[in-house]
Parts: sequence; structure tokens; C-alpha cells
Amino acid sequence: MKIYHIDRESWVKGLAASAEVYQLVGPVREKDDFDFKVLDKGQMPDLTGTDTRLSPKALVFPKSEIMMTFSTDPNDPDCNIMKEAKKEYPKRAVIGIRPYDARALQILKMNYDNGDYQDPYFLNAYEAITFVGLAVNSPSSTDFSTSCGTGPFDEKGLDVLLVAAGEEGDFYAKILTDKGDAWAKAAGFSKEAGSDVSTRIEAMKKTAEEAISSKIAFDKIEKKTVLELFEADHWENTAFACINCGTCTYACPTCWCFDIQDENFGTKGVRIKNWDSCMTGLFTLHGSGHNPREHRYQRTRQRFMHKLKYFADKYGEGIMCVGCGRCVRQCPANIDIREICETMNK
Amino acid sequence: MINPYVPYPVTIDDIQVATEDKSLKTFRFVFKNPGDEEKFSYKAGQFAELSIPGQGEIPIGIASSPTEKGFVMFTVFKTGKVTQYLHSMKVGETMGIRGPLGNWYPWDTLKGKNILIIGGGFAFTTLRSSIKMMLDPKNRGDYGNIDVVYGARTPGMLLYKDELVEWEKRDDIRMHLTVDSEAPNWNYHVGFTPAVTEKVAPQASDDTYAIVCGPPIMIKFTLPVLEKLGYKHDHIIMSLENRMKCGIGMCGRCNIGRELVCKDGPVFTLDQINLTPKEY
Amino acid sequence: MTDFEPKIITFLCNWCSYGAADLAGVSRFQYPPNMRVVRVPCSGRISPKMILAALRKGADAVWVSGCHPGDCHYIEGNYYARRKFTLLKELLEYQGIEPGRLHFSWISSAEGVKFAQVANDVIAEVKKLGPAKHFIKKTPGEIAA
Amino acid sequence: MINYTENIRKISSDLLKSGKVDVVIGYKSGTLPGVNEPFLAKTPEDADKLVWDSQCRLNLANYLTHRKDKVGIVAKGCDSRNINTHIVERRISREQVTVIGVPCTGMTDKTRLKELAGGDILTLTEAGGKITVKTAKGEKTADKNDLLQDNCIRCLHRNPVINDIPAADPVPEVNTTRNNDAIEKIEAMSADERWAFFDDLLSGCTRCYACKNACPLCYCPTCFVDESRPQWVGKGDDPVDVRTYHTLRAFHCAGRCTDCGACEAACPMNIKVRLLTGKLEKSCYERFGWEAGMTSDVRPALDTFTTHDPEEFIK
Repeated sequence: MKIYHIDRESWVKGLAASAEVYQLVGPVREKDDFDFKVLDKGQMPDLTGTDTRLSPKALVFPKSEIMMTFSTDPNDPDCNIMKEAKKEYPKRAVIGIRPYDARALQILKMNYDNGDYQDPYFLNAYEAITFVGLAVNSPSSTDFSTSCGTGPFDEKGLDVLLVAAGEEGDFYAKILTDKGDAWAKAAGFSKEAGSDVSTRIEAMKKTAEEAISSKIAFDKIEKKTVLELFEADHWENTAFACINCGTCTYACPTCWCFDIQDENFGTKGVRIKNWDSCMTGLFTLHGSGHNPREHRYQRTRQRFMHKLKYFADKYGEGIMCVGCGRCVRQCPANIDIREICETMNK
Repeated sequence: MINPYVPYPVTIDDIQVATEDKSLKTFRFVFKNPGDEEKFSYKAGQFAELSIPGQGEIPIGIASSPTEKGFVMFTVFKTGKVTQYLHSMKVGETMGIRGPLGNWYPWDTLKGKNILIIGGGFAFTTLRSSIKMMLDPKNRGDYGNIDVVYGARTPGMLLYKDELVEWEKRDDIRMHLTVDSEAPNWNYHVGFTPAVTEKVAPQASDDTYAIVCGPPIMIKFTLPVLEKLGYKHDHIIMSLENRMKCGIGMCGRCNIGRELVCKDGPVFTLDQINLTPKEY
Repeated sequence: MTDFEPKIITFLCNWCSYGAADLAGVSRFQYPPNMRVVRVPCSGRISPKMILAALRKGADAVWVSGCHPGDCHYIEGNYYARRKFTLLKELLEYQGIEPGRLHFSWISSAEGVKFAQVANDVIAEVKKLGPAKHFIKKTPGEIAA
Repeated sequence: MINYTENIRKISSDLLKSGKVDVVIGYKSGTLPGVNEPFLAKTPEDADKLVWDSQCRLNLANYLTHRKDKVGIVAKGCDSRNINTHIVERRISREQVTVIGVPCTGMTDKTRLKELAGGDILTLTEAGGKITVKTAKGEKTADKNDLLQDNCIRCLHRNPVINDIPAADPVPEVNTTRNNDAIEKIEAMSADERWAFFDDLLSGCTRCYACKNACPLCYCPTCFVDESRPQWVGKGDDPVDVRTYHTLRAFHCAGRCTDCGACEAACPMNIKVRLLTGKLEKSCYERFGWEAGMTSDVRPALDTFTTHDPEEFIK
């Protein structure tokens, strides 16, 4: 596929042109950090930050989403009958998503399309998006994405890979899919980059990957049995500091768990899908009062067993972590997945 | 794309108090839309989400048998927000059912085999479905001997009493009913389910499978009995319960290890369960 | 706002203010029907959760009435309540809830007249404020008529 | 700080060796610069991992709650007040706990450190009241006092109020005034401005509950957010639900909060939730003359009363 060279001016124009056809989404500086937002007309994505504080998963898996509506009015002929909420999925282009985050959304898709069932809320939103990723030239000190089957230039989940071209504000745009091609056309990008561009991108990729000093290994975890890892005697120590908040699960781009809640407003109501976290006791509490994960360390253990073992065993596609480092940076108690992985991998 | 979260609308067709303490009621539902019953085609051992708008959903084993047409049946223990509300509902009211969900007892494997069913308390629902299915004249020939050990605290706490009595009279099924202690007019076994199992269960063989469903305490004491009788772990079949929301393998809370109780289960062999963390 | 009839969730202690409301009724002291009365065993039983629940569902004001200090059926329930309400009122007003949305009173079962008076005062004050603006959980657009 | 660390290690090791305690709750060095991790030392060897510096932001009293054993605990002024509260509320018995008191000169604010660095912090060093952070771009140094958490800036009790084995000599108390400018600024706004202010303040909340889980006061077996009959608060991102959660959480801390700042330190969205608890702390002092956790034998403000408590607002 083609690689375009986009200078600063064409970039601004191109985004404006593509905004005629696509709803543009990009990182925006909010208060003291970056988050993905739908861009206003003329608003440019702020591509100066390394990572958004929350992952972009909310674009396909919102914090709270109305799934269905209902009436409980006995006079309504449709009383107590669930109706699918009307939803629109405008064509979207997500500008500046990091390659490992795009890979993370592919991991979410494995969960939401499991062969037997498809979650339409996730899939419709996902399919509507063209992922225009931005390669990471200067990885953060907590980035360990290359150990996780992805990396700063990973193309797996992307439709277009943007690479900062060196000159101020210029990009190379590597078109990876038809979807990506369509977006580039809508943006009017047409100037193909010079013949040495692939070599240049390859070199930048190598530099970026080499700049990543943080690594994890899970080769021994793969070989150990679930029970060996689960019953290991380190968990209470490993999890001691954990306060069982949902910070890691909500910041994580691959954490997919959710809750379903009904809310009533007079005789009408909605059924909502909300983010949920395996860190909470309520997550697994039985109606009888019995809780299979009653103790705090059991919940911490679940999170890491899921990411590093259960997922890996189930899908055979590596671990349920893309090494973005958000949980490491944001954890109030310094629970560090890299350290836990090392403990499990001994 | 079919939206797996949208329940089929059903009408409550019949409500029966199922136990003497009134903590369980049996609900019969009829599908409102013609065609939905066909889509809800299920096998014994599966469950469904009973869905009450404004209250929530609860996963409940299907108590009716696939051989029973025109309705589906569930027996529900009153415990949380949704079940409390369900117990207050009336015949004729509308609600939803989502399913069928999960796997079923391995009927293909069980063809031609002897079957020992061990049930306790109100976990008898999918077992009732199974017995009813196997006893159907069209199916009875597919299975060997059927032994049923079913125990409850008192005679009044046994589910589906009329049917139990009926089955008791048949010669193509051996019923071993028991209650925890002596009770007036009780002519069957007295004692806990594991002890009765030890007395009456058929010896293990390659052609004999045990299906165990009951409260944790019953399971805990029944498994050693089965082992003593020589039942191999791949011949012991169990149905697990965990907190669930989606029922379709997505919301992430019901896992035991990599298995999701809602989608990969609820039915597992003891062999499979032994490989997973005991988080149920 | 002249035809605005506020909804006021009124928590009345079973041992005093509830009796006062009764007495006001049988003695035909006039007070308008804006109150939705919830009878509680003691003003000390009232948790901030309950007051917020009323506001969240659109109450224009909440009024809690219990026994005079020293007269609590449970000896000291209303003393605890007094501290709780002090802090809750300050916390809610600090967040932008108008002072006229929260009312507290001590009314004994013999004070039917006081009950009618306070009721009228509360209603007049809330009428002046108009409908509640804050802390109401909004109906989502998907089902709003 | 080295002094503190050495003393804490020595005291902890001695306590563990003598059997006076079964475990010591303290901090060990974290995996990231500027972050320490709560740590349970079980052996004298473990005690050598204990550290103390200005990056010990969480409140270790939080880790005492369900313990049945004899516990040594490293505690700064605010933590010690929460240990008192735990004793008063019978979460732990006085006999069970040995407080290793740390006279505290304040903890650094994570966002202020980030601002100072202007990028990914690669190393952080602390010496002579100065903090130096190194990033890929270079080094920056600032006075620790300019980097303190808001609650530490206005701290009134830097020295532990319950202190079995002091880890160092007391530090001078530097504040005398209770003025809380941030709160007074809000109080001066109009009602609608105040409502809007808190809407904006809480708008980033993801309901991760780090604030409540980092708080030693939050130990109810079932939190109100998890109650279903009735359900007091929705679980989604509706702003009124978010507001309800924060209001009730703050209220549950009324008269018990020691302004340790763990909630703000824990918040991944950097929400200044102390603007709610701080108001209640202020009200408690103004109305009842109450300061939480100063002794281990007086019930907290809402669990006691006087017959002459103020009631000018009651009809």
C-alpha cells in the first residue's frame, strides 16, 4: 500500500476535508492530561502527549451506555418489553491512537465477538471507526509494549499509520487497509513519499523499539499450569499493597468487564452497560452471600491470572496486556504488572 | 446482527408455590411472539436469564423439559432484588427471558449409559428437566438404568412432589427420596443425600455416569462417596453457579480459570473442574 | 411561579411530629397538601442517603421534624440527628443547594398549631425558590418524552 | 530521610525479633521513581526493605483494618490520628498495635512533581530539603516545601499523636491557622456558581473508588454504593450519581477525616476530593470544636453530642 508525505499545511487541510465525511476523534488536552474526545469543527487533535490518561477503549466501550429502553406503565401495550435503544454509528476517524492501543481494541473484539454471540454495541462502534494511528517515537519509561506482541510502530489494529517525518509537523502516512485508503482519499492526501521512505520508517521503528528498556517475560507462565500459578504462595504478599480500587481496570485498554444495570425514571427506564472491575467484592458476590473472591488478594490475583494466563491459554494470542504502562503509572499503591509478571514467571 | 441482550417477551402463565416455606415458586412462561419458542429451543441442563425491566436479570436453570411444549418453566428461590420482585408478580404480567444459555448435560455421551442423578434442595430444577426428558417415551430407550437420589431438609421442601410420587411408581426409574430427619407420613429414606447415595447408588462402571447438583455442602460430601464407589472424575458431571450478568461470555465475572461458567459451563465434569481454581 | 405547587418530602418522627400533623388535621388548622409524609421511628433514623434520595427524585424540598431536644422517645436520637443535619445542611449548601431546600424542626405531638405554621412557612419559602434545580437525576434523552 | 529509614528498619527489626509484633506495616521502595509501596514486613530481614521519604502518600492505617495479629505500623501525624480513630471505632485494639511514629515534614504532590519534571521522571532523589528529578531532557531541582500536597501545606499535626516508638525527634509544627483558602473561595461563590464548580470538579470521575479504597475510614462490610435494596445511587457516569457518591462518601468521613490526603493522592484523575471532606472538617471544628483522631478514647463528632449543640437552623 501507499505511503504519503503530508506537510503541516496539507495535514490541517486534510483533516478539515476528512471532517466533511468522518466524525473526527483525537486526543485533547483536558485539565491536566490528555483524553480522546470528538473534535469540534476546526479543532486539531493534540498529538504532543505520549498517552492519553484513559485508554481510547471508551470509544467502543463507553463508561456507561444505554442498551435498551422500556416502559413499566401497565397501560402501555409494550409494558415490560425491552426495546433496543436507537443508536447511530457515524463513520469516525480516530486520529492519533497509539499502535498498542489499537491492538488493545482488537483484543477487546475477541471478547465481544466470541463466535457464539456478538455484542452489537461494541462491534457497531468498532466497525464504524477508521484507526489512524500515530507511531511512538519516544516511548515512555513505563512502555513495555514490545514484550506484549505489539510495539511503538505496530500496524495490527490500524488502518493508517502516521509517522512523524522529522520536519516540523510533517507526517508519513502509511495506508494499511481499504478503510485507511478511503480516509486518505477523503482527506485529499496524494503526495507519495520518496522511495527511501520505507527504509526511513523502518529505521525509526528500530530506534523506537530499542528505546524501550522496560521488558517482561512470560515464557514460564505459559508452561506452568493454571493451578500451579493460582495456588502459588506469593499472592497475599504480592497483593498486600493493593487497595482494590478500579484504577487499573478502568485505565486499561484491554479490560473488558462490564455490569448491567436497570434504572427507572417514573414508568420508563433504561438498561445500561457500565464499566465494571474485578477488583470489587460485588463483582462475584452470590445471591446467597457466598463470595468466591471474598478476600482482597483473590481479586488482585484474578486480574493478573486473567491477563497473563487465562487469556493466553484461551486464545493463544499472547497476553491480555499491550504494555501501555497506564496501570503502572496510575496505581495509587504501586502494584506493577511487570513485577507481578516476573514473580509469576519464576 | 442479532442483539443477544434483548430478551424474548413472555407472559407469566402460571405461578405455583413450590415449597412449604414459600421461599420457592415455580413460574410458567408463554412466549408472546409466535416463533420465539422455536428460537428458544433448549436442552436439559441449560439456563436462561429471567429479565424484569426495571429490576434486572437473574440466571436460572430451565426446569421444564425440551419435550414439554407451549411453555417454559423455572423454579426460583427468593433471595435478592430481582427474585424478590419476581415473587410479587402475578399471572398475566409480562417480562422477558433471554436464552437458552450455557451448555447442557452431555446427552450425546450419555446415550446408552446408566445415569445416576444426585440432587439436593432447590438445585433440582435442571435435574427435573433431565428426568422428564429421559422419561419421554421417545427418549427412554436411549438411556440405561436411571437412579435418582434426591434429598431435602423436610418433605415439604422437596420440589415437584406430584411428579416425584408419579416417578416413584414407575418401573423404568429408581427413585431414592430422602429427608434430613424423620417426618410424619414419610415412607422413604431418612438421612443426608451423601449417606443415602452410598447405600443405593449403582456401582461405578464405564457405562455409568453421575450427575450431581446441589448446595456446596452436599457436593462436598457426595464427591468422596462417588469416588469410593469407583466413579471416575470424567464420569462425574456437575453444574456450577456463579454470579452472572451477561450470560453470553462477555461481562467477565463468572470465570473459574479460563472457563466461563455462563458460556463454557455451567456443566463441567469433575475432571475439568479439578483443573481450574475453585472460585465458585 | 404563582401556580407552582412544590413537592416537599416530609420525614416525621412517629412519636411527636407525626402526631402533631394528625392533630393539625383533626383541629382543622389549614395547611396546603404539598407534603408527602414519610413516618419514621425517630429523626435520628434519617440518613443523608434518604434526604439525597428525595432530592434525586425531584423533591423541591425536604423537611425533617422530630421531638424537642430532651424529649426523644429513644432518649438521645434527636441529639445525634441535630449534629448530622448541621453538617449535611452545610455540605449541601456548600455545593450549591439553596438553604430553603432543607428544613428541620422540633414539633411535639401537642403542637398542631406549630406544625401548621411551619408547614405554611416551608411551603411559602419553597414556592419563592421555585422548582428544584439541582441534584435531580435527569431522565436520559433516549426515553424522555 | 536516611535517618528515618535507618531508624525505622532498626526499630522494626527489633520489634519483630523480640516478638512484640508479628508484622510491621511500612513502605518499601516502589518500582517507579517518586512512588513507594505499602509493605508488610514479617521478618527482621524484611525490615531491611523498609524505607521512608517524602513519597509515602497513602495512609497506612488503611492496612490495619482487618488484622488479627500484633502489628507494628509506621505512622506519620495524620496516619496516627487514623490509628486513634480505628481504636475508638474498634477496628483494632490499642494493645494490638505498636506505633512507630514518624514526625512528618510533608509529602510531595504527584502532580506537582510531574509539573516540575515536565516529562517522564527517570530518577528522583531527595536530600537536604530539596527534590531533584531527572528526565530525558535533564535535571530539575526544587524545594520540597514547594512541592507539598495541599493537605500537607496546611497540616496542623505533623507529629504523631499516638507514638509508641518515635522514629525521630519531633519536628516543629509550622501552621497555626486553620484557614482553608480553597474552601473559603468556594464559600464566597453564589449558589449556582458553587453547583457548577463541583460539576466541573467531579466531571472526570470514573467511579474507580480509589478515593474510598485508599481511605482508612471506609471499611463498611457493604458500602452504600453496593446496596441494592434500595439502591441509593446509580452506577454509571451520570453527573448526579457521581455527585451523590462523592457527597455521601465525604459525609461518611465527617468528624473522622484527618485530612491525610490519601484520597487525592490515589485519584488517577487528580480530582480534588478534599474540597468536600475539607468542608466537613471545617464545619466540625466550627460547630463542635472537634478535631478527628486526637485521642483514642473520644467518639467521633457524629457519634456523640452535647445538649447545647448549635441549632439555629432548626425551626
